[in-house]
Amino acid sequence: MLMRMNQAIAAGLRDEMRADPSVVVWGEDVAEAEGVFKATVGLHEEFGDRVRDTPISEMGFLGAAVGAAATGLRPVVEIMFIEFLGVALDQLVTEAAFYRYLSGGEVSVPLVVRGSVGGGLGFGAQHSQTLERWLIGSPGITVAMPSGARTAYGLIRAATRDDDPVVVLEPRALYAEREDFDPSDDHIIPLGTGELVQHGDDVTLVAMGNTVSVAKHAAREAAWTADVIDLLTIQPWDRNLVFESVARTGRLVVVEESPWSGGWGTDIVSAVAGELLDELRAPVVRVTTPDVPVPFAPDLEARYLPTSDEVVAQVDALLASGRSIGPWWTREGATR
Amino acid sequence: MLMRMNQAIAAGLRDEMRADPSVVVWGEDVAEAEGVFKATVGLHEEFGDRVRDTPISEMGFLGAAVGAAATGLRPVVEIMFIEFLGVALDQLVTEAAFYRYLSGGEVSVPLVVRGSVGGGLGFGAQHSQTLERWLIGSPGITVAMPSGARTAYGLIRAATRDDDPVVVLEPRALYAEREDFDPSDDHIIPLGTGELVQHGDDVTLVAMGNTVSVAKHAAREAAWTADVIDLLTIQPWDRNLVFESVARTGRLVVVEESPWSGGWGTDIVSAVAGELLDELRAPVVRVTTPDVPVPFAPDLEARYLPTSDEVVAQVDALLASGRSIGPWWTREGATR
Amino acid sequence: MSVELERRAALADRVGRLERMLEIRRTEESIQAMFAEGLVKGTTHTCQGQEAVAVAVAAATTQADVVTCTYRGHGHALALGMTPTSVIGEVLGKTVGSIGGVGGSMHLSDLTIGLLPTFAIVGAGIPVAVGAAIGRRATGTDAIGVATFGDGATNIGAFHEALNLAKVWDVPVVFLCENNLYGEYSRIDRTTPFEDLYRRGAAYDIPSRAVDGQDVDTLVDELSVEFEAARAESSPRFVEVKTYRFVGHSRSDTAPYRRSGELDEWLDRDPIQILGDRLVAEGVLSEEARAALESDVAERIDRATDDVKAAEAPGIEAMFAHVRAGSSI
Amino acid sequence: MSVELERRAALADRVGRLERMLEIRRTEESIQAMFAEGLVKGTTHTCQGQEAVAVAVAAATTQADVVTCTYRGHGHALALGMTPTSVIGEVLGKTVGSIGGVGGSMHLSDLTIGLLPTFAIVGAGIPVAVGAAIGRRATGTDAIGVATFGDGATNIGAFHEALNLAKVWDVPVVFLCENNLYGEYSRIDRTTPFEDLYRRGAAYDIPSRAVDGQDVDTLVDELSVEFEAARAESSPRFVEVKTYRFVGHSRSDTAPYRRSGELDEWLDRDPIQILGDRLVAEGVLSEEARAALESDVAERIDRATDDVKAAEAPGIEAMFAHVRAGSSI
Ligand SMILES: Cc1ncc(C[n+]2csc(CCOP(=O)(O)OP(=O)(O)O)c2C)c(N)n1
Ligand SMILES: Cc1ncc(C[n+]2csc(CCOP(=O)(O)OP(=O)(O)O)c2C)c(N)n1
Ligand SMILES: [Mg+2]
Ligand SMILES: [Mg+2]
Repeated sequence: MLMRMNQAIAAGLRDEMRADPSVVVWGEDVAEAEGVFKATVGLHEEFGDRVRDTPISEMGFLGAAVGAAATGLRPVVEIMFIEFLGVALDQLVTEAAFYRYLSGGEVSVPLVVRGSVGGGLGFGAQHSQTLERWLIGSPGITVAMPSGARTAYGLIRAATRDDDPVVVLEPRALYAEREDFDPSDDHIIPLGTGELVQHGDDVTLVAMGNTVSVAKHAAREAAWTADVIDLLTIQPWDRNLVFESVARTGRLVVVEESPWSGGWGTDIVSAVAGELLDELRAPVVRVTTPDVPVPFAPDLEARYLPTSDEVVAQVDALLASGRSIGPWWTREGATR
Repeated sequence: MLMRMNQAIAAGLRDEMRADPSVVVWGEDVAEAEGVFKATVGLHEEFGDRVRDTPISEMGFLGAAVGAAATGLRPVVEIMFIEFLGVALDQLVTEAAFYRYLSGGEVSVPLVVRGSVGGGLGFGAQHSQTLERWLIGSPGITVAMPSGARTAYGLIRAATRDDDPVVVLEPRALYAEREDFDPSDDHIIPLGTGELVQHGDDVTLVAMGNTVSVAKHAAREAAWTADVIDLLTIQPWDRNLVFESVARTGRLVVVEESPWSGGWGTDIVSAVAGELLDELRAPVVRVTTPDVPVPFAPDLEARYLPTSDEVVAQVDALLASGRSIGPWWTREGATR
Repeated sequence: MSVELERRAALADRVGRLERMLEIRRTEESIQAMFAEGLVKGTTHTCQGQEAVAVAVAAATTQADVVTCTYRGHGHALALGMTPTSVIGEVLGKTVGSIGGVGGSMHLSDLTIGLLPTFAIVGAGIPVAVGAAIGRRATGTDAIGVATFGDGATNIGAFHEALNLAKVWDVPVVFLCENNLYGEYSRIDRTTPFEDLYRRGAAYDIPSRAVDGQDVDTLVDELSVEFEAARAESSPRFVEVKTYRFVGHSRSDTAPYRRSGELDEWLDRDPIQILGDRLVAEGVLSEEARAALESDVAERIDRATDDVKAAEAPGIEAMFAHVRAGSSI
Repeated sequence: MSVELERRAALADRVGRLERMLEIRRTEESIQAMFAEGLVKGTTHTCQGQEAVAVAVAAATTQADVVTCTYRGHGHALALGMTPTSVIGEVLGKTVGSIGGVGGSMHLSDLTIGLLPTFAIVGAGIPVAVGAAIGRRATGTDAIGVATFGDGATNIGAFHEALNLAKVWDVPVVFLCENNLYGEYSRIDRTTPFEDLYRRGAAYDIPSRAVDGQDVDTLVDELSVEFEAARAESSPRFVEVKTYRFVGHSRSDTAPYRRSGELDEWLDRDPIQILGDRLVAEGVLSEEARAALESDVAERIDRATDDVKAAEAPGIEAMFAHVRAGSSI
């Protein structure tokens, strides 16, 4: 059935709530208003009090979710825009992430944090980042990011079933995107596994969230062919899938909607540089956003985000000269 | 003069406060008690109200510091243990970091955040991390980390003079370490510049904070010789210094007190893999901590932290076989 | 004197206040229309119904005072003196905008009129206003800080920490809560134990009171008393202003969640109507003059809107400037 | 019934409470001695002087209730039933410790006795207790949550957000503030507008009161009333317990910042002395029995300390276990 990503998320939550009475959904305006992004439509009506609106108190309700998760519930908490985690990060990375360890394995925290992320919609500097870097490196936390309705449904269901904290970063620009699939258990996506969504020989394009369509488009347009990997989970990420592909193509280009500094691709590039150096036929390239706040002006925001043209330009250069041309802003003379 | 690192920090703050009446120091117990780590000794006595104790309200006093910095003061705020930033991160990375941009250049935020970081002292999982990853990738924020008294003095002074937010991450284990130098303007260290602290030919060891002594010790003990770089600033980091050295040695080992996932070395490894591939004679290696909470038991904490033995083992392998042997915990069979 | 400061000065006069409230109303309407037309992406939060609060805050503060406000900041910016072109320009992402178009609707700024960059994170501006008061005082002025925020923001930690800090440090800052009864789509009774938020000031021993936000005459007087008390005693005040937004929370919100009849009750207390009627009744304004004022303002905003539409979008250099000192492309 | 639950049950008896307070006192003294000897790295926060609070909380809660406490948690853990070996073992980083030695002094945990992992971040446990009450209720029990925290923690945002949330959601949780007048090295008057912190409950319409924390008899009664009210009405309560720590904030602190005479005044209200004297006066205990109890406990803690010193340190596998489900080396 044709579904928008926000509908797929609601469907995933609905199916988990039907299957397990311990699943509850909390967040600002997720119940009566059915979510600012309409990702919880129908839940309050069907499940009543298990779906609750909260005050504007991220530290309070995220902390409460940690306590509820530690005592038998499976809370799914919505952080409307991922930046809001900046007022509540402690509860996720310093408390929830460490409970299993700091209880000698007695206490688990089956908590899901859903946060909308990314640019492209004109929300400005404080409502457009992806910020997975606040979570990567926090032991015990799984971080996933869907690329459309089907993967959102599959990841939300897997996240809700997981016995450790899972953060699902939902690209805001995809909520309204439609995809055709039939929601069912078959679509549950094991956390930590990526998908090879396009096959090719010349280069491996690793993408996630909004950049999956960018990479696919680039690979379709170009003179070369590419393996396009939708990573789906960035912590832990699918080493086998990436390594197998890069070993075959000998070239890696990571397409990230995250800054040049500290972007999620640095983990992947580092692992490849450490273990597949001999297989590499060209430098490893990252197509990222520049290290600037997300600009509002539409033309600038479009320029800020990774484009398929840039991906094509980078791969063309790798194949032509075996050298990387560097990110577009350095080519245009940006200074730090 | 022989100085402990905490004394050097107090001296740096004292010299800046004497030079500029707009410098103020705020934090929990930094005034009358002169700091939990004694890094503000003498300041309240000499500068009175310019040095203030705060309630336990990191969001409150960090936010107040942002407002004060935006209106003409140069606040230096102490976050006793860097983990406490988890209750106040918003003010630093979502507010302070964006003000210059979101005011069209009118408002600058000359704010310094000092936070104690790192392990080795038995403070346990929630008081022993470095967490630079929460800051890297936030445009506009400079992140520095001293490796001893002299560099702490030099970085604190440079940070206080900088017109943008600077975070100085102070390795807690070094507060009591002595170093001989004469505090003066000559010791101010320009932010963004590293130091080549040891010269060699076979490998470039890039270290920061606590791992600088680890890398130096390894290079002294080993059969090979190494360039040892004390990075000092991780955002922005000293590209020229690192690239020049790696281009010469052809081998890079980053020694990080940060997790395998998302550690600060991934930025450096990624840049090198993207631009110096042809110069590399061996895979790039990262010596990091494992992806686990910092354990308390002394033997475990010692094992958790990067050791010079591990650095030697890694470089030995690179020189012998040209292959990387992987981190110690994978050699011992750790599962994710 | 800059045009902004002249506009600020114009609020000394009651007719000037009426004119500014009209200007705010028309500006917000123009912005909403452009969003409806699809001319703008993203979101916007307008303040129809709360114009008197913005105008009274600007009228009761001095040029040295510093104000922090939220994403719902167009009214405050205009009241403090920012031009409609600058506000609309920023909302549309044009170079004529307050910060050149890189911010958008939630990000206006002009410290020369006392406005710090507006806050898109609920509560974030509250402690910042405390620090701004400290910063201004350090430079020898008798300035105060004014933190404006909503009812929903009183449930976030930054509110609590800021009020406590201001009290123990004796900071001359006024915490001004615009209680419009809703936080996004949730009515206050579903998120907060009681509606009289001024009561929360007692938890910090901060003198606190509630005032009506629809009558700009009384509001200017009441706020002036509180602002001057904070200024003179160098200590914080908490003022709850009872008001209401006549529109939805943001661009697309039709506010189906309102209590029935509530909107109509509040529309009867339209701040523009109240002051306009009174000025006419007092003979300060003739009906004709009032009508002329309304059409003048409407025309002015239409012109500003057209100018902005015709204005330039920022170039690539705007994306790299002001990231840190000296950054550029 | 586990030894922990038996220890918990022993608090039904007043002599059992005296014995537990003595045990807490001796355990803390033993821990401090080992830090002084340099046997342990890191830091520790002991609770001498506050023993009655820990014992009363444990005596007034049921097994299903969930308690969150802080880095100053040894007393609460012992009162809830954790053995001295488990507490001292964790402090020394041994396998016999509460979580096998990977946590240290600030990290004790045992949910079978209602103790969630103790919190090293000020205020973090307060909202967690709210959620724990919700979680327990969802499983059909009539359990309550009890958040214990200090006076300094009432200035942090998590406190504010948790109390508001508990009130609007009608959560059966008791916020129990151990007001020992100091947050680290700062006396309450320098960080907080007033000392009677129970007054802060009014900002959330939560029934609030202050009680004496040195007389365990009255304290158990008062807490029982509040706990049962929260349980029966499924609504929050705020209780400020007036107490004092007889020692410094942490291992090395000699507390030079105390008001002169303050310590002596409070030492006159030693909870162990108060209950011991009363039991003797009432003829419940003979002087001999009391002396015997004291030496028994002292011996027991000495033995536990020696056992722990002789116990094994955790192996490498402990570092990789329990990071996430199934993790190992
Ligand atoms: C920390 C944080 N949480 C949530 C939001 C999303 N949000 C934006 S406005 C708003 C409602 C604020 O209500 P109120 O404080 O009453 O101000 P009003 O919008 O009524 O002016 C919310 C929840 C945010 N911007 N920041
Ligand atoms: C968020 C945070 N800020 C600061 C600290 C450092 N710290 C540990 S205990 C403490 C004092 C807490 O005082 P109080 O709440 O009164 O509890 P007490 O120690 O008196 O039991 C401080 C500031 C911390 N652990 N967490
Ligand atoms: Mg409101
Ligand atoms: Mg205290």
